[in-house]
Order: sequence, then structure tokens, then C-alpha cells
Amino acid sequence: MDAEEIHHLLVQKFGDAIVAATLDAATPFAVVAAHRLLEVAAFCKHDHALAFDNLMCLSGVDYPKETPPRLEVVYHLFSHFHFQTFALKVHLPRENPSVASVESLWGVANWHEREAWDLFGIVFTGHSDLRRILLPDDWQGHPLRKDWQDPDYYNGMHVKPTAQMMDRVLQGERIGVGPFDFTPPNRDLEPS
Amino acid sequence: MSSASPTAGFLAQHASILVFLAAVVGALLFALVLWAALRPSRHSEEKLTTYECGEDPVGGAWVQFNIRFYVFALIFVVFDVEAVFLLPWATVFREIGLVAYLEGLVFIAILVVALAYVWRKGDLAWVRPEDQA
Amino acid sequence: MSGPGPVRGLLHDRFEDGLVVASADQLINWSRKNSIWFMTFGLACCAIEMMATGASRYDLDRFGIMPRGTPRQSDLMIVAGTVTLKMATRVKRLYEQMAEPKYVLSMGSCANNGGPYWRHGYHVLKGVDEVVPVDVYVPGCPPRPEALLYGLLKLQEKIQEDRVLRKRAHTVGSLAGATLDGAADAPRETKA
Amino acid sequence: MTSPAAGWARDWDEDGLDTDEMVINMGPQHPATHGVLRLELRTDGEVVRGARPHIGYLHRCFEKHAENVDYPGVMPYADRMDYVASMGNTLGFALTVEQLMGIDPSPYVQTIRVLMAELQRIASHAVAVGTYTMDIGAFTPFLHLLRDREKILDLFEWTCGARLLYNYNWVGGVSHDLPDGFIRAARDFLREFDSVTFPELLDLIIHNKIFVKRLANVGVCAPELAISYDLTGPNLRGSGVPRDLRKDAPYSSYQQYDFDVAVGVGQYGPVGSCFDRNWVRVVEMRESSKIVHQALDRLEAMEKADVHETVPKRVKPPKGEVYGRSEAPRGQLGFYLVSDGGIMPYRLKVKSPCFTAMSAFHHLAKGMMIADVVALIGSLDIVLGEIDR
Repeated sequence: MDAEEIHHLLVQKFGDAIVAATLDAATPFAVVAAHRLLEVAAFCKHDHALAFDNLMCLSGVDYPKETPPRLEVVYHLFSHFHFQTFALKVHLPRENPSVASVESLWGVANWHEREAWDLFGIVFTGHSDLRRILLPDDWQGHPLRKDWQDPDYYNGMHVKPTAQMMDRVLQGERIGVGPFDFTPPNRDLEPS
Repeated sequence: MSSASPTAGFLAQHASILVFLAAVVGALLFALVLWAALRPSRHSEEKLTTYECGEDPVGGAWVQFNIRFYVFALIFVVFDVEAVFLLPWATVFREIGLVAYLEGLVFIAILVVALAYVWRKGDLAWVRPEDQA
Repeated sequence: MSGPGPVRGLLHDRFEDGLVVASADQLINWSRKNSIWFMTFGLACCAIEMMATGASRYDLDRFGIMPRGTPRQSDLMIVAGTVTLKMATRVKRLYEQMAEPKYVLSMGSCANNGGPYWRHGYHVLKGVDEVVPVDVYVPGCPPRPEALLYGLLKLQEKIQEDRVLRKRAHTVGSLAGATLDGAADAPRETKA
Repeated sequence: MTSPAAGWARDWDEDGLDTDEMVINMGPQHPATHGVLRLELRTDGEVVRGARPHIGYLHRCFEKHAENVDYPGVMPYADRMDYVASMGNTLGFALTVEQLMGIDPSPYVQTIRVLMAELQRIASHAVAVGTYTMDIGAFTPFLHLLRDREKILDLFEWTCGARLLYNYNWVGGVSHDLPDGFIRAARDFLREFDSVTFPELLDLIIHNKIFVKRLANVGVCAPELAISYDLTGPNLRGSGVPRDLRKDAPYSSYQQYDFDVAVGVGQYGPVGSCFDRNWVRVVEMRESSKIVHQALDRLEAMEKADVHETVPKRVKPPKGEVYGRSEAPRGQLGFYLVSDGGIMPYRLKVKSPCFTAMSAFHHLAKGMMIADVVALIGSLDIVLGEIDR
């Protein structure tokens, strides 16, 4: 069944929980209210007409410039049975965003949600083990947010790109000007 | 055995073994001492930390292992000692006649019974089926 | 964890220059040069090129260069791939756990200075020489197997020049612990 | 089978003596973890009670780069994600952007893309099977397979100058046309591959008694678990689910080629074991060579067209979003691209097949012996560049 029927079925079942939908996009999606997401997702999975038994991809997207500024979580679903795809979206505020975890429905969501927490700071309530997955545990901040600034150091190592050779020369550092010491690295200096 | 004093013949018979042992020990010592003298050594605490693929080891290694690994060690010792007894017997059993030959076989038979008992008791399984689940 | 101590050895760094000692040095260096065991430290794409260099067409065994699994038994650490900040502390520890004499070959532009991930890589270490003293840099992304072989030959030349028995006037680089005391912590400036 | 002696009265109750579990790190620097993956294994004697994979040791901030570099600039970074099969990544990304921009490359370009993708699949599976046999203990197949892979790398190098990371698939076309004489050289490789390499691989390794006994019922993954944890590609087909994007949702004119989808049948044990996943990869190599044969015939019939014909001068897709999927050698590679109409992607999220395969690891590794954990990692055929992105 194509996107319109899926959308129609969802609106019929959940009414106002389906806030908006764009069905003519390259991949059609429906925006779901954050507090009702778990029910809609469970319905998508268990309903025989939809049977979305596979969560293809869960991604966070940061829209700081939209009004009101929001963080989006996008669920791309796929059904092995009907061989159809659909996407659900959830709009979250940019300050301490949180949404129910769908780990109970699709096992793969465990890692996808840990990555969304690690890189965007989205809290998934009810997640079994919400830790950082890609970055070290003592990392501050969530790098994929649009307002991310590279720190200068991370336990003693440069994070900001170190000055390029060009900039150091422009600041007057004498690089590659010589006199060059042609003796091999460790031959004794006095003529032996 | 020749009538000369036992020690004269003794050295001649075992000269080859002694030379061989001396050569082996000599080569070993030479190699170790030479490299002990030549190699640079540089002490640092981090070098002495245990290597666990680059990570900090979690928990100690001195843990209570499963008891059946100890049973394995016992079984190994039993059959190893059997081999120690059989080797000298095997080198001379032609000269020492039929009775000694049969005694050897009885010795082996006893240990085969022991092996069958251990096998049946299930102590030879490295991983017990009930642990697998 | 205090830094590595001074280099000590019974006959090491004892004798003035002379014919016997110089030829003894040559013999020792020749034996070390032709039996470099590198630690399989494949991080990223360069690891696949390192594997291809070790395989049958660009064979490493003909130089006596053989991969080893643990730092305890290896003389050379080929840093093949991008060193991330999470991995950098492990690289430092593995380098410390290697036995003397130990060398480091930085393979690929990621290990040299962060490579293509230099500008926006918030989690990428800008060059492995921030954590370990490097002997040979092999440029390329990934370097061709011939480039890696050339780097290894350059390292062999460097080993051949080493002063094992002869008194060590001043040397640079991490040759057999030749780095002056404490330099391993701040490998940037090699004192003249 | 329960041990025969179970019935005998045991004088001491083995479980009465409490045994501690030891935590072992199969850490970032380990020959068998196919890259920098750390496994925290809770073991009781030899049996793994719990496994916790730690990734992120090769997190190279691909998605941050994708937001600060223009579209053609993202291609080399896409190459470096799954660095063993980089043609597959760039093809996936190029198709995603073309789907958003509505570009449809000429049949000549599509055929070249299929040809290159399938040659890359053979080379990638050669590395996968080669390192897998090395993990299990047989060293020589690794040398043989890498020697044959070098021939494919020669073909790639002849075409686009690089051995491993090619930046070959551009948005709307390919970077270089095939040099003349390429088709004859590719046919030579295929003749030798079909007649010598593949049969040799099947007889000596796959149906080898030791190999079969070692892998037949290790790491069995049920289809439901595979679908729930979104295993894709050879990992899913190994569990008996015949799902292959080249057949189900053909892209880049895959529908014109006839090849069949290799599915694990479990001839030596339960379906979905390590053996099946590896067997599917090997059979896929033969299917790929069949596709390459047909692609070469098609290319000979076609007259040469300009490969940069549909490459746009400035890649500026319209505002919108798309989720493009393609069948990379390691599984279904997804690109979720959000464009705000600028020359740089607004957001590019990559769904990597190895990332999801690894998320099922703690389920599969429970109750295994440590040596089988190594076999399981090899059979999932993970590449850390793609897991950590």
C-alpha cells in the first residue's frame, strides 16, 4: 500500500497524534506527536496491513534556524512482508529533548538511539543502557549539533586543527629556511 | 660387563651424551649472556602494566576457576607418569623376556580401565553440555 | 605513571670509537635491521594496504619483516590508519609496552597529521607524533605498497646507522631509546 | 547429549563451588577483531557469559565533514567509510543525490557502474573470506585470495588510477571512461577466476572438512533476530531470508541482468550459522562474475558515450530529503540526505550494515566459547570504518 493509504490508516487510528505529513517527498513521512510515538510505532509494527518489522534507520537532525528551533528524530521503517517503506518523524525542543525509546519493538534501535544520544544529546526514556557509543565516555558536548564548537584540547591532545605550515610561516616562524644539517641523524659530529 | 673398574667404562659410554649436553647448555648460555649484555633496557612503570590489547585490565586474573580444570590436570599427570614408566620398559622389553612383556601389558590395561572410567564420567569434556546453554 | 627512565645496558653506550667496536656495531645493527617484527596495528584503510604489502605480491617476508600480535614481541609499530582521540591513549600505552629497541613508522597522511580529517575531524588526532616519537613518516592516502616498502627500507638504513656499543654523542629520533631522557613525553622538539 | 555420567551420584556438586567470572578485553589492538573493535567478554572458564562490544575507536566524524564539504567533496570521505569496498559506498551516495536531483545517467554509465560495483564485490568478498580463514587458522587461503584480488585492483588502477579508494562514482557519472583493452583484460581475469580460483576456493576451503566442522553450528542467528536487529546483505541471506536489493528494488539498471540470490540453506547444520553466512559470500562471488560477464557483453554492444554527460557543473539539489538504499557487499547501505538547496548537504546520516550487524553481537555471542567469538566476528564481516563512520 503506498504512502497515502498508510497515512490515511494512521490518521484514522490516531487522529490528532499525526501532526503533519509530506507524502509527495522522495521518501514520504508523517510527523507524530512526541508523547504518542511509542503507540504509533507499536501499531506500525504489529498491524497486519503495515507490518513494519524492520527499523532501517533512526537519525537525529538539528534545525536551529526553523521557527521554533527543533531537533528531529526520523524513523525509516521497512516491511519485509509487504515490501514497503515509510518514515515517522518526531519534533523535539532543542533544550533537553527526550522521546520514548522504541528498543522494545526493534532491537537495532538500542544502538541507533545510543548514537543519537551521543551525537545529538537526545534522551530516550526507557532505554536499557543509554551510554555514549562513538565518543569517549568523558567527552563534553554533542558534536553533530549545528552550534558545536571544537574544544582546544581533549586530555592533552589538540582537537582544533593545528596551525597549517602556511599560517606558521606567515607569523614569522622560520620553517625550511636552513642551514640544514646534512649529517645522518646519529653520526658523530667530529670528523672521525 | 667388563672387569675393569666400573667408572672407566662408564665415562667412555656416556661421553657422547655429556658432550651433547655441554654443547646445548653452552650455546644457550652464550646466547643469553651476549644479549643480556648488548640489549638496551629502559624501565618505565607503564611498560610493566599488563598487556590486554591496549586496555586497562578489568578485575584480577586470580579468580576461582571451575573445578573441572583441576580434574583435567590430574588426568594429565596420571597418563604422563604412565609414559615415563613405559619408555624405559619399551627400550628393553625384547631382552627381558615374555613375562616382563606381559607385566607391561597389565600395567597398560589398568590405565586403559582408568581412561574408560574418566571418559564415562564425563570429565574429558572441556565444556560441559550444561555450561554451554 | 612516571616517564620512561634513562637507557641502560651492560655494554651499551660504553666504548670509544674503534675498529672492533664499529664492526661489532655493524653486525648487531645488520641483525636487527633484517629481522624487524612489526606489531599488527591496523586502524583503517592503510591496514588493508599493509595487508596487501604483507601478502604474496609485495611480500614483506623477504626483508625479514614479519607481523606479530603483541607489543611484547615486536620492534616496530606501524601506525596504519587514522588515530582517533579515543584510540590515542591506547597507542601511547602500546608504545610504552613495546620492548627496546623500538621504532615507529607512521603510515598514511592520517597518522602523519590527521590527513583528510584534519579540518573538521573533532575526534581525530592531528598526527600520531603528538603521542609517540615517530621515526619514519610514509605519506599517501593510502600509501601504495611500494611507498610502505620504501619507508621500511629507510627505517632499515636508520637502524644500520645506530650506535649500540659506541658512545653516543647526540642522536635524534627514537632510535633504540636514543631519544634523550624524557623526550618521549614531549616528542615535538628534539634537542640538538 | 547430557554426559552419560549424569545419572551417577556425584559426591560433590560441581555447581556448589561458586566460580568467578573473568572479564577479558578483546581490545582495540587484536588481530582477530578486523580493526579497532573492543569486546568486553565476561567468561566463565572458556564459555562467554556476556559480551559487550565497544566501538568508536575509528569515529572519524564523517557526518560532520558531510555538512561542511560540498557534494563532490563528500565522495572521497564516502570512499573511506567502508574502505574494503569503496565502490559500493560511492555508488550508494551518488544514487541518493541523483534521486534527489532527478538525474538519470546514460545506460553506458549505468553499465560501467554495475561492472565496477560487481568487481568490487568480488574483491571485497575475497578479503572477507581470506581474513576469515586466517582467523580460523588457515593462512595460505589468505595469500591466494589476496593474490587474485590484486588482479582486480590492477583493473581499477588502470581505469581510475587508485588501488583502494577510487573516488570513481561521481554524482551523475563516473570519473574516467574505461581504457580500451579493459574489456579484454577483464575477460582474462574472469576466465581465470571462473575456471581456477572459484572452484579451488570451493573445494579447498568451503567444503573442507575442518572448515565445516569448525563453523557448521556456531553463531546460529534466527531469521526473526536477524530482522529485528536489521542484519542485511550476506548476514541476512545467511539466515535464509532471500532479501537482495539488486533484485527487490533494482537500481542502476540491475533488472537487466539475470543472476540468482544466494541464500543460506544450512547444508551442514542449522540455517544461519557462521558457515552459511560465509557460504553465501562465496556463492555471491560467482553470481557477481556472471553479472560482470553480462555487463561486458552489454558494453561491447554499446558505443562509447561521454561519461561526464550528465555530471552537473554545480551539484545543488533542490530543498528536500531522501533515503537512498543500495546493496553494498556488506549489506544494505542507506544514505538519509536532507538538503536545504545549498551546495553542501544539510544533514547526511549513513545507515551502515556493519553497525547494525554488530548491534546483534551480544545476543549471538552468549554461551559461545572464546574461539567461536572470533569465528562469529569474521562471519559478520565487519569493517570498523563503516561502523564508526
